[in-house]
Amino acid sequence: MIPFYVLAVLLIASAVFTVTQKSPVYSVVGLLANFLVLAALYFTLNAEFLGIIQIVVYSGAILMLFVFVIALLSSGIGPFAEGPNRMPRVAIPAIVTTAIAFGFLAFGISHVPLGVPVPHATTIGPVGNANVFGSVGDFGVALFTVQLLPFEVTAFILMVAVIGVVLLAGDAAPQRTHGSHPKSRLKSADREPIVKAGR
Amino acid sequence: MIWALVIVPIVAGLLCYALPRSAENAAKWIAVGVSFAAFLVVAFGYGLPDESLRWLQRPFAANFHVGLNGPGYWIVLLLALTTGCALMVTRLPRGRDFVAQMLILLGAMTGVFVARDLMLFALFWDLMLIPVFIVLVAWSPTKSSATAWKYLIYNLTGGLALLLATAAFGIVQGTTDVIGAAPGSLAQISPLWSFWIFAGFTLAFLIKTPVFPFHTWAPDTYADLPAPMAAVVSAVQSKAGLYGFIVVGSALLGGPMHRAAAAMIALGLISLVYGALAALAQDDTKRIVAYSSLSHLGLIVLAVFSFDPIAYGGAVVYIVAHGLFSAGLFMTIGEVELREDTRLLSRLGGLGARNPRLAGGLTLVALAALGLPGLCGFAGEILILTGLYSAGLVWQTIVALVPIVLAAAYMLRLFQGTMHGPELADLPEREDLSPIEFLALAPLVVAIVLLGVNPGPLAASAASHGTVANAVARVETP
Amino acid sequence: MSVELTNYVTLSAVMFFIGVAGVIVRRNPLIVLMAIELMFNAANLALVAFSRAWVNNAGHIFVFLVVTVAAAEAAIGLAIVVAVFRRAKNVDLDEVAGMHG
Amino acid sequence: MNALLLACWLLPLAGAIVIWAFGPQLRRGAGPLGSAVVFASLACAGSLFSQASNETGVGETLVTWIPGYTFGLRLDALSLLWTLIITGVGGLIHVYSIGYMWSDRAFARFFAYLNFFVFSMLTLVLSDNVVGLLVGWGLVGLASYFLIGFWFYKPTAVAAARKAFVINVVGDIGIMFAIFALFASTGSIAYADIFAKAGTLPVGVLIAVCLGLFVGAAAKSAQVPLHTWLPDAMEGPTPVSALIHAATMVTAGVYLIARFAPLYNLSPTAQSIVAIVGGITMLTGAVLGIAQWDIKRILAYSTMSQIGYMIMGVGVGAYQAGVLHFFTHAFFKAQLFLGAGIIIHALNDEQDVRKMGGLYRRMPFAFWAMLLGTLAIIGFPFFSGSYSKDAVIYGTLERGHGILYVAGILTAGITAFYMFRMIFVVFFGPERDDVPDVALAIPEAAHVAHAEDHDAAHAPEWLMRLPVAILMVPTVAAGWLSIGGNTSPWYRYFGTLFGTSENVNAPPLPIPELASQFIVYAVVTVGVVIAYLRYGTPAALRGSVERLRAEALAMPVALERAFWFDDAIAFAIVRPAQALGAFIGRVLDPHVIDAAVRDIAWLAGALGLVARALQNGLVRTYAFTIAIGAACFIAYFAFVGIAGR
Repeated sequence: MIPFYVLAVLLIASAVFTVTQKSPVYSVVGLLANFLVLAALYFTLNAEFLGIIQIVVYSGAILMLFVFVIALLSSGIGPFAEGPNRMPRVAIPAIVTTAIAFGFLAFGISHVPLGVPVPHATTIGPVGNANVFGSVGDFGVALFTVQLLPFEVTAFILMVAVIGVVLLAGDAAPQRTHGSHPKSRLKSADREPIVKAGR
Repeated sequence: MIWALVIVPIVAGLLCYALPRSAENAAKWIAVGVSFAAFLVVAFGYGLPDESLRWLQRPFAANFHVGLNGPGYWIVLLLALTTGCALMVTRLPRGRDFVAQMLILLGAMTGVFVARDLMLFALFWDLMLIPVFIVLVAWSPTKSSATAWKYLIYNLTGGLALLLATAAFGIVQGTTDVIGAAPGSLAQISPLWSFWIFAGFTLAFLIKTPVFPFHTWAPDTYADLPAPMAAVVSAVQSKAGLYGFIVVGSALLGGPMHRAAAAMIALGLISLVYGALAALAQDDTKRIVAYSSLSHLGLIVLAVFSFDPIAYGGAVVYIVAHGLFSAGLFMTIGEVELREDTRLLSRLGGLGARNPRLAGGLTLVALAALGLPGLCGFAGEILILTGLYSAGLVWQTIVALVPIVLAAAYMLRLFQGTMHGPELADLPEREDLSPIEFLALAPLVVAIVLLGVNPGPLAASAASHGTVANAVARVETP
Repeated sequence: MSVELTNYVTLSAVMFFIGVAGVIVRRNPLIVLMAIELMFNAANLALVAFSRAWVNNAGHIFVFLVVTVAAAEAAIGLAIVVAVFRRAKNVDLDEVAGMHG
Repeated sequence: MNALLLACWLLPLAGAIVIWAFGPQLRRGAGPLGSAVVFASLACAGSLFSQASNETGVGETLVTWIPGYTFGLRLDALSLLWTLIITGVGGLIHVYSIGYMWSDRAFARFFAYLNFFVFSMLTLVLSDNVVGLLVGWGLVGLASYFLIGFWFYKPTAVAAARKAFVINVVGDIGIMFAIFALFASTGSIAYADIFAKAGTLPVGVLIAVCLGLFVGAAAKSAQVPLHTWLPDAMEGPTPVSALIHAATMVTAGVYLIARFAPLYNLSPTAQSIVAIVGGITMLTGAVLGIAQWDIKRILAYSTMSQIGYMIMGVGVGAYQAGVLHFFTHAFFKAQLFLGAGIIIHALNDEQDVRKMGGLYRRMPFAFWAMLLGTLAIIGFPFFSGSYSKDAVIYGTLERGHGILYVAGILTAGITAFYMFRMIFVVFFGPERDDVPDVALAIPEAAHVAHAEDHDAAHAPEWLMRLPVAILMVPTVAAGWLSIGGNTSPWYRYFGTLFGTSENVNAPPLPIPELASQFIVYAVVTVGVVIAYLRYGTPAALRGSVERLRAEALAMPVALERAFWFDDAIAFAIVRPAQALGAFIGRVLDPHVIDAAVRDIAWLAGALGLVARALQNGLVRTYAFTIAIGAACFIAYFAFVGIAGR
């Protein structure tokens, strides 16, 4: 019980930190923390394989991708000014709306009995045992037997994503190398890092 | 032959565009010839055999089925006559194009009244909006197309409702080839379906007639349309809705028609009184006539929903009568406008001294409109009201009598305001009706008198036609 | 007093709406994408919690799919950011309004 | 086909059409032609006299509208009487009009209208059914409209014509209502069928029918409160006033009630209402007659008063008496109007009696014509009016209407007073035609001259004098037909046409008829004497200018405004209707009903604007929209989830 609340506070704090930071680099750090806490929560829920996936795929792959893009965009090619955030105009209605929506959701959650209390992580079986709920074995059997079609669809989605990324990111290369268009060349004064540390 | 009545005017109208732009007179006289030829064909063509071609088989059967009988016959006859007469007095800029649109309108409206298939009826219903819309845009006196859009949006709303109702009817019934069908040949429609189908038809018919509170497009449209087309539209197009009530509503949807009667009679009464009161205060002569039409057509709505055979006969008589005198009114007012460049009562007066023929024409059609005994308006009015009273609608009859007094007041105001009083010095002095213009009015005047003296054949033929017997029979066994 | 499903779901909802607020409020596309990741993960948390409560690993499979989709989404989203940046030399979302009606 | 009957009916129509179509070619030939067709019509009717003067008469079916709605002609005793008066007196007035309208620009048009009027009136009386009667009823209204507005460049004439027409339409709808009720109950519109089934009609329907018919009669016959058009109708040429607004059309109400005697006999309530309204009209007309200065208006109010007598007579059930008064009145009132027309014509359209005076010396013929007419109208013994008026007055007493009897006698006295006032003012004393208007307190623009239409040519005088001279005979002698009471030719002529009223067996009468006559004579004499003392003594005649001026200035407002009937109608009906019309036409329709539709269009446009604002291309906005949508879903399921348990 206590670990849950500690993890919950950490999760919320890291999420808030992520969306409130001005610099994307700090946000990435906040998100990393968030993912790690979430992985811990998965472990408490007997989802050990998913916890691992969470760390490997999210923290390892996706966050790396973010860091690479940040580095790419702030490598001095153009300005990436944060500018004033127009908080008062957008934030208040946005927060009000989300708060209301959350209120409704919480209202609904609190009025619907969601069934059983969630048992503690150790009650079903020890971590690492094959063929126990949430274990890698259990997961793998399900994935390659009953859920084979979704699994294949996943592969297809990933392939589409790869093709899309190649198409999207690959087209501008000649323009950059030739630099024939005068406007495409920027003065050095315009060159600012995308990430302004310390702001 | 019946299809020729529809197609020949439309083709002739399109061919008019092939004439040189300056050949206004040639186009006009060709159009007059086409109209009167159509009149002769119709006049000698009562009961021509129906003509039918397969159109759709799925999801329901629909045919290109036309026939020339029943109430539609008289309206087509009226249409050809008023179009011919109105074309004779046409004097407009870009006359060739206007005449072409009039011919297309003639063909499309003929189609509405000869169609024996609901799908075909709906098709022509929308087709007849197009020439009016084009004329409203291109000959707008205010150089604005606002009226045209108003006209189109109102009537297309009705047209859409009509189309949906027709499709629903076809799906439920399996066929739309039903206008004038023998009673009892159709399957019973479940009440829920028949309610929505009837609601669709009713919306279309109420807007087209027009009936309060769907009438506000009408005064604007009539005021902005050039007089010859206003004459035809008010004489015939506005009858499409009432015709629809008779041949579609009463004949095919007797049950919901009967259940809606109380509400429709209330709307008819409101239109009747409302139009008459509004006509009292208008300055624009065309608007006076437009509001008087609202009033008169309200009376026909009463007749249709009284389900009385006498009132039905009266309704058909009054449909034709109203066509005759409203066409006459718009034509004479148009002549006044041509001569004096205004149609505002506050600026007109005393024309009778110089234009005795015009004054005589206007007086006679106005008298027919106010229901002078012996002219056609009276014949329709008294048959309708007799039927209404016989059907037990005593209080409605009494209320419906009041607008007759109002009609006298506003119609006298109309023709005294233009023709009587001292001659006004600031009006241009133009010549009286030319012989051709006089000839154009003469058939209407003769018809007004003849129909007023002896509407018997018309009322009898209306009463003998299947739709009326059908409607009355359906009421007796609801 | 043990931890109930309600607690997990509520936590998930809180995290989800933090993500929603981030998407709406922020102008930096990178942070918007991160907020979207937050929303994905909030949903995942709820799925895992339900899965555990009813001892049914279909929820786990679903999370697996979501993770895959999230990866694809992040890859494409970042590629779009890069492409937009190349074209406009700017990636302020309030300046990128090419879809306006 | 009964060719004579058809000819009698259609000849005037043919005359009207020919004269209207060929007016310019006919020029003054229109007058003799118009007169000739009317006399031809009279001849046709006269040759049918022996066949028609009974209850069934001769008939002819013409057209069928629908079963039960069959139109035809029927000439029986009652319609024959009217036909003879219409064509006879009408013919004389046609001849008179040739002289009167000689110099008018629209000479031919006038005769076309007159012939059309005769045709319409014949339609009214010859019809064998109610709808045909209504057709005639409406057409005479139209003819009256045309003739009142004959000088249509005069705004007053135009307004008077419109007023007359609209009020008559009020009457028309009364008759229409009666037609509906009759057709619904009897399935026919023919008199014969209706009267055959009269006994079977429910009382309510009977009263409704009788009152509906009486609304028509009241409008046409200028009964209170629908009388206000009649004085204004004097805007028409004087022969029109004589023919339409005195002798024939305005008495159509009497015809209507006499025609429907079988129905009225069954409904004492309706009879009483008719009689009382007639009595009120009789008295009102007479009182208002005192206060008039326009010679034609004096005669108009006297007409109204005399029709009141007739309506009262037929109302109480004394049909023979009421119709007899119509008969005599047609002669003496035509006589009076035509005499007045001679004076007006000679004075270049001067109609104000204050500007006349001393005309006895200038126009002795007119004087004698007017004097004979006056003696007849006041009921001077042995003149035609005395027989008919006494019969009406005594008829009320016979049928137990004591108050009406007293009112009738009183009215006779007032009539004597104002008629002799007219005689004294017009024919005696000094000539006042060159006294300035101010000296006589005549308001400006009281009379609109239309001298522009007269050219120098004048008709031969005999054209106008001959008809008047002929009329003098029946003016004096028409009443003699009724000498002998129930055995007189008059009573035998009608036979049992009117059936028997239920009131015939009234309680024994307090006074015999002869005594009643003497009472009337006495009251009439008093009226004449008062008129003489006020206007006729040598002293009064010498100071007539000052006297008339003082009287004009001291005229009570109630009389000057004709008891405010016009104002009341304008206040209660005309202005509210106009205001409502203006409100509907200029406010409600364009700004409320049309605006409601426009608002729908505007709403669609506004929604479009809102939707367009959302499509601003900003990711944030789309995200926000999605969030709102999601919030709505969440809210819905949150509540449904709870409600579902």
